[in-house]
Amino acid sequence: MRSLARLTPVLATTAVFLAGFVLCSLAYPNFASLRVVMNLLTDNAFLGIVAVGMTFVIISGGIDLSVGSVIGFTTVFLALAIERWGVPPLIAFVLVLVLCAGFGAAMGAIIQYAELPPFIVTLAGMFLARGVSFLLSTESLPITADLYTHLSDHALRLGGGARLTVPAIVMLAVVIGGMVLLHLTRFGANVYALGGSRAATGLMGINVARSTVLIYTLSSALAGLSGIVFSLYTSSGYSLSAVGVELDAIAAVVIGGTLLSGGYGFVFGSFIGVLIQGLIQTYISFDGTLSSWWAKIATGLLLFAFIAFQQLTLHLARRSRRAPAGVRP
Amino acid sequence: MLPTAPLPPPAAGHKPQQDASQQDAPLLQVTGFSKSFAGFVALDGVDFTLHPGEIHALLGENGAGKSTLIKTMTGVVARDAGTMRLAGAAIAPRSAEEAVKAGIATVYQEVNLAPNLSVAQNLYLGRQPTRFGLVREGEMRRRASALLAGFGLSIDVGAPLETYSVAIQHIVAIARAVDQSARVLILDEPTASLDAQEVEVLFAVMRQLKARGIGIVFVTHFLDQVYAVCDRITVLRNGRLAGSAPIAQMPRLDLVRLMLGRELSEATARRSHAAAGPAGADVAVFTGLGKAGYVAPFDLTLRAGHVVGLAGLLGSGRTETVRLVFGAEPADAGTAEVAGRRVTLTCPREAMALGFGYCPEERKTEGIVADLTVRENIVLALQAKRGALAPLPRREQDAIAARFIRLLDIRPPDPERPIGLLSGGNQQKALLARWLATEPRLLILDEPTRGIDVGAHAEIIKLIRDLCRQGMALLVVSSELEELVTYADEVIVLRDRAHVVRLTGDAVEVSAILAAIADAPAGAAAAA
Amino acid sequence: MALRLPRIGTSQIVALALILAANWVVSPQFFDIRLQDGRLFGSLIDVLNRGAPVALLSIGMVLVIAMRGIDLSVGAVMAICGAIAASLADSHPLPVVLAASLGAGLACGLWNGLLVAVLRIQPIVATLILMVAGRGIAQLITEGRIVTFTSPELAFLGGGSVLGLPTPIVLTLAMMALTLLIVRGTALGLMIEATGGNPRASALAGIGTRLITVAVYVWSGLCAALAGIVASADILGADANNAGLWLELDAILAVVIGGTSLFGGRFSILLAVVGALIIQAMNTGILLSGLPPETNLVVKAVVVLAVLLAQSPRIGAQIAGLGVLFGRSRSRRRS
Amino acid sequence: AELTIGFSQIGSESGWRAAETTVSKAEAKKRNINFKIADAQQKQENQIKAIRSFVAQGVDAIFLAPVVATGWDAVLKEAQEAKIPVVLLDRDIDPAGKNLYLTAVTSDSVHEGKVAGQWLVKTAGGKPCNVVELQGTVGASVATNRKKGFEDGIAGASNVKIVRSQTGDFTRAKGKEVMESFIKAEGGGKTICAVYAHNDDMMVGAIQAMKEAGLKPGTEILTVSIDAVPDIFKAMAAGEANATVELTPNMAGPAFDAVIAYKTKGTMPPKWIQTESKLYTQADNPMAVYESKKDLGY
Ligand SMILES: Nc1ncnc2c1ncn2[C@@H]1O[C@H](COP(=O)(O)OP(=O)(O)OP(=O)(O)O)[C@@H](O)[C@H]1O
Ligand SMILES: Nc1ncnc2c1ncn2[C@@H]1O[C@H](COP(=O)(O)OP(=O)(O)OP(=O)(O)O)[C@@H](O)[C@H]1O
Ligand SMILES: [Mg+2]
Ligand SMILES: [Mg+2]
Repeated sequence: MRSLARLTPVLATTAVFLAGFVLCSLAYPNFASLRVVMNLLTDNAFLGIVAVGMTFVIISGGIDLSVGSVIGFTTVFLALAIERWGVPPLIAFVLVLVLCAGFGAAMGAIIQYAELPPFIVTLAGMFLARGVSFLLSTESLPITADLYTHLSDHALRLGGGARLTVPAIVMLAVVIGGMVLLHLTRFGANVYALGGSRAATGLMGINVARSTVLIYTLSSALAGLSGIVFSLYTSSGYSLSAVGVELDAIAAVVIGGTLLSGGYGFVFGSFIGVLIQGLIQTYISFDGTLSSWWAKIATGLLLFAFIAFQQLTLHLARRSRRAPAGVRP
Repeated sequence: MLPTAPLPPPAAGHKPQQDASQQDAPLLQVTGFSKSFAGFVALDGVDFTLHPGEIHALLGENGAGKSTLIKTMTGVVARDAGTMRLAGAAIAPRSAEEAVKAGIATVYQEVNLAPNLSVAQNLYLGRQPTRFGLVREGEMRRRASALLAGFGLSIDVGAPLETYSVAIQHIVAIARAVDQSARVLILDEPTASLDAQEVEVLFAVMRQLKARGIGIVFVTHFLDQVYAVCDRITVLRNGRLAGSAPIAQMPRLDLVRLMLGRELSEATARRSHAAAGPAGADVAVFTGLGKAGYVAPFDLTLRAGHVVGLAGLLGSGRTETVRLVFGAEPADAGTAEVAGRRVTLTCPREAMALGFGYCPEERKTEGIVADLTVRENIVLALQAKRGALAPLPRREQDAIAARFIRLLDIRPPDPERPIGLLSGGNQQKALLARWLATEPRLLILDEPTRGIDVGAHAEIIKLIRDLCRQGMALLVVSSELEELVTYADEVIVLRDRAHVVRLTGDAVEVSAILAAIADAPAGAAAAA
Repeated sequence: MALRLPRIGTSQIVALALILAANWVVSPQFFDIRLQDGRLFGSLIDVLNRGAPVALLSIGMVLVIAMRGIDLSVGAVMAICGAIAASLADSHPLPVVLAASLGAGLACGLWNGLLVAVLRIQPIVATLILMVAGRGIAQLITEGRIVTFTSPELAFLGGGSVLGLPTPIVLTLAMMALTLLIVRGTALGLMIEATGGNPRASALAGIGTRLITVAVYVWSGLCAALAGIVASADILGADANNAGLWLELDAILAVVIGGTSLFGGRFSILLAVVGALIIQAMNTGILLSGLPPETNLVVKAVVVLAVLLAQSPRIGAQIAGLGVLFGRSRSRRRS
Repeated sequence: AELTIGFSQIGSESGWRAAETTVSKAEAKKRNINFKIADAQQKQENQIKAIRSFVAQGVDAIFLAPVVATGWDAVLKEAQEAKIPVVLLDRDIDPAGKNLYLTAVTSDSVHEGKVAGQWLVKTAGGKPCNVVELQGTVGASVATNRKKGFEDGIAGASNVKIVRSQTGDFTRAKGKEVMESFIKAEGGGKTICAVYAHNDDMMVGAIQAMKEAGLKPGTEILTVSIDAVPDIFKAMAAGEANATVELTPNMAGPAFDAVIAYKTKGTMPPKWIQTESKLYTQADNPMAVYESKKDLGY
């Protein structure tokens, strides 16, 4: 019973998402189609992947502001590697993942050993990754490798114009993998423990340093993977791509019921958080009458509505639970 | 003073006359440990020897350096000097992880578990049973339940640890350490938040481990417990080794003298009920106060110059009761009358405006503000009561801090030290000072002597009596019944979140309280 | 013997000095100051003048962060208040313009505060809402264009000077003094530090944590409004699209460089402002250096990391440890 | 039946962009077209999402003002599969995607820079001229192109050279800040002969900086910038700015006409409908131009 109660935020978020989808479908006849759902998955694939990494970081009590820049760096690096330096795409993927993982490990190590707040270390990481992509190239570079054309053409056609694309499949795999890693392994338990109490985790004999480094390594590596997906999605590399994605990812994670102070949260919740953000944007583009500013205001208001509704659901759930069960068994 | 405290049965194969060191090789040998914090010497060349199959008491006043010695031994705090040998081999763990790997399991003084993880995860964090890299949740829970059953605890091990009281959290921490301990088990004040029954369970477990040849370091401020289970005593004073001897060579009075460096003046003399002052005016009257699912409705009258004690098992609803009284948790039934006026209490501020004060039991999460200095922590409640716009002049703050540091003997007596750097017991004293500084009409104390050394213990009890004599009304939650009966005019016994028995006057006896807690007719217990 | 740990602050001052020295190396005229139309003129003045908006933001932000919060909306609030000021400037007297603009900042802060304190939404998301919507509101006011004005009174707040000091610097100093007075002259500072350090304990000690939470967000909104007015007055127009864009990150960075923990507790307004100056000194240095703009971010990242590493408690402890070693060996020699 | 056209607009990062949106709406209304605008807030991913959702909604045509040149193949293919014509506005995309859109109504931003450069070479008239350059956002294709075009424009004149170049992010505030530093780094501005800014907004900021430093823009220091927003004409009228190259906000008008012709008569429009990059100087009656432009939503 009480173990189930921990799921309430995720359930609330999911309910809110479904309700939102139904409302949109009522408003626009074309909305409730498989195509729109699949678009939601494809268009938000890169965000979904970073959000999984971000979930680990936030649950451990940290934050990673560098992910957007790492995506940008990845796309530029891939474009240069594949088009200019003639590296085969698959090898370029491995290379860039190793680079990104190393970058994350370095940030984790600084956070751990210099005892600096993650917010600032990863902010510097954000500057650095973006800056390095500028140094690599300020132009947008097309990627024409065969693999790219194949992969972007390759999709499960589900009828009605709906396609389950490679990016969407990668994201779903990452979400499932993330759920397994976070909820079913020792590493996952350590992540939660770190968020619950860093000092206590150390005293319990857990190698805090290794876990911290691993968490940021994971986040950056997933950002790299997200960058690969992004480059597939756009078949290009561009130093300004994915600006501000870190905030979208953080918002998705938090909307998904994860506490920013650490210790609580679910990968699945973040996935729903991503979908909610995608839903808001799809709604706004379906509406199409909103000027730039009204679109921003509407995004803010919808965000507020979702969060307020979520708080309300949680509040009601807690109230109904507390009365019979009490504080202790 | 525990009525049932027997002399320790001579452990098998252990003759008190013979020093253990001559008998077998030491298990853990610590030599010349030193540690200073920013110029403050917390440990100064301490030696310590632990033998296999020995329960070794590590004693000393608050701030003597016990916890620091333990943390330097396990590598959590880096030591400045000293060497350490485990079973003859030199070791130098640099982190708790390395200590655990070397075979030293520790329960640190503050509950140090992850509050958000389930009980089972906390027990097995880092060593969960896995298959193909995946944690076997079911198996882990089964093992966790079995392990806790050994401590007489049957709880939902899937629930987050924080939903349980500190006491249960402490038992979980002990269970974790016991389960891990390969050679050495270190327990830093494990009994501070346990009641007599649970202490007995813990002792039973400790004796079993001892029989298996495990060496146990045991820190406590309860001398009865020392004589109940320990084989040897080491005493620290001001960061130095004050003495070490087998238990038989260390009678109680010598021990206290060794700890304090002086005689203990009239430690805990028994209160004479006749001496209690006349009942003063009603300070607060609660009728039918309660909250569904929290604590059943109760009546409670608090009078000036009277002490009402709350007794009960862990989780019986004592803390809940006082939280309702203080308005920290809004009641959903009943009425409150303060100084003859009907009031509703919905938040601590309102209670404070009425002259209430509440010293909570969980000092780390609800008491201290670790970053702030001792002075700031002491004046915090008084300042809140005056309001933000009427700041206490610095001179006045200094005077208040100095007065309470002297009165309660807070050590080190530096008001500008961040309170988080004080030892546990001294933090507790500063919290008491915080509330005394507001000069409350009604002071609520939840486990006021937890983690406090013998010397300070006596001081605090004296203080409670003095306050009472000055006309303050007191509501005290305590698990230490012998102590409670020395000052309480009235004791209310709780069971299952309900007030079940009220004892007044001469009926306030340990045996009667125990009987009420145990749900036996009071007469039967008294007769027994 | 007093066991007080050394008060932080030296590392920030040293960092600022080092960066200024570096600027002097890349641009020898860096410290040249002359009087131009009754107004001090020079790169050093530029650092102070250009640093004013972030310094203003950081004055509000440091209080929010000390309360364990964060305010991502300040950039957007700057845009809103700047837009209001610019659109009213030519048709209304200055007091009305200021009242409207500061009032809007106050309202924004109140909104954030209520979301955090009453609805208990996590600060980062609560303020993210206004960060997104706020810029929209600002653009709504200006309809996406740059609204220009000619009012000399408002222009004075950006380009004027008092006793030779550019007005933005004077306003920042005034705001800093006022905030210090309010926070350290009363017990509010202590209460903020206590609440940030341990909210549960502070509530039990009778501190009105909710009210203080709302108050710090309101103050942050007010500071952001002032920063917005300064930014508008500076370019004689409101650029709702770009005013204050990403400045929230700079403000947070300034606070952290100023030694205030993102986990709340102890704070220093003065050092937050020093942090803002460190950031601006670095930016100005980059502009003076003549390096290609592609390198800006890399330089910034390296400098920020260097400043932070120099402040790291670990590294600080090691330096202190060296001191102890040194002291000890000396005393040993004596004995 | 009336046409429904979806427009994936970049955002509203500048006054020029706002004017483009306003003008497009007005042009759509003139032609009785149901016009849907999706604002991408400067993000390519948002533009792709918007195009996808236009396809899902089954619009008749899609206008796209691409934020970058590359990365449109996949999504444009989707539109093509759904038989929805796409028209590029204001910026071109990578050559590989040529067959994926109907036509592009754009200005040539390299050409704009070149016009600006050539004007400067002519105006400097052989005297040595140190130019400081205020670049647009690092990485923005317009900034890259306008820089390249300008360099082409001054390539033949060895007397004109760029001595300093920094990004002003296309904004007034940054333009002013960067210009302040340039002035200090160039001996109080004495060695600066001309300022070239990638857009007028930065130039307006830079003019302010020069005035505050006691310099006289427009006379002591030449200015040339791009976009032709109303405020630069005010400055020209006051003699504080010298030249600007126009980027017309009316890209949608020709695009609508092309789509209507294509839909109703099947006429294939040319692949590139280039808009004019007209140079304005103080001689072109700036106040009159200002009046004509000031209500276009800049
Ligand atoms: N991290 C620290 N920094 C500075 N001083 C410290 C630190 N940790 C402990 N001290 C000081 O070292 C002394 C010894 O503390 P310690 O916690 O070992 O005492 P203790 O014997 O365990 O007391 P108690 O019975 O109250 O738990 C205390 O005066 C304390 O203030
Ligand atoms: N609403 C609440 N918010 C925060 N903490 C609470 C709340 N209610 C109870 N607690 C804490 O949870 C614990 C549960 O109280 P518990 O059942 O242990 O009461 P008790 O009879 O006082 O037992 P104990 O012997 O542990 O003091 C207490 O430590 C109390 O501080
Ligand atoms: Mg201790
Ligand atoms: Mg209790």
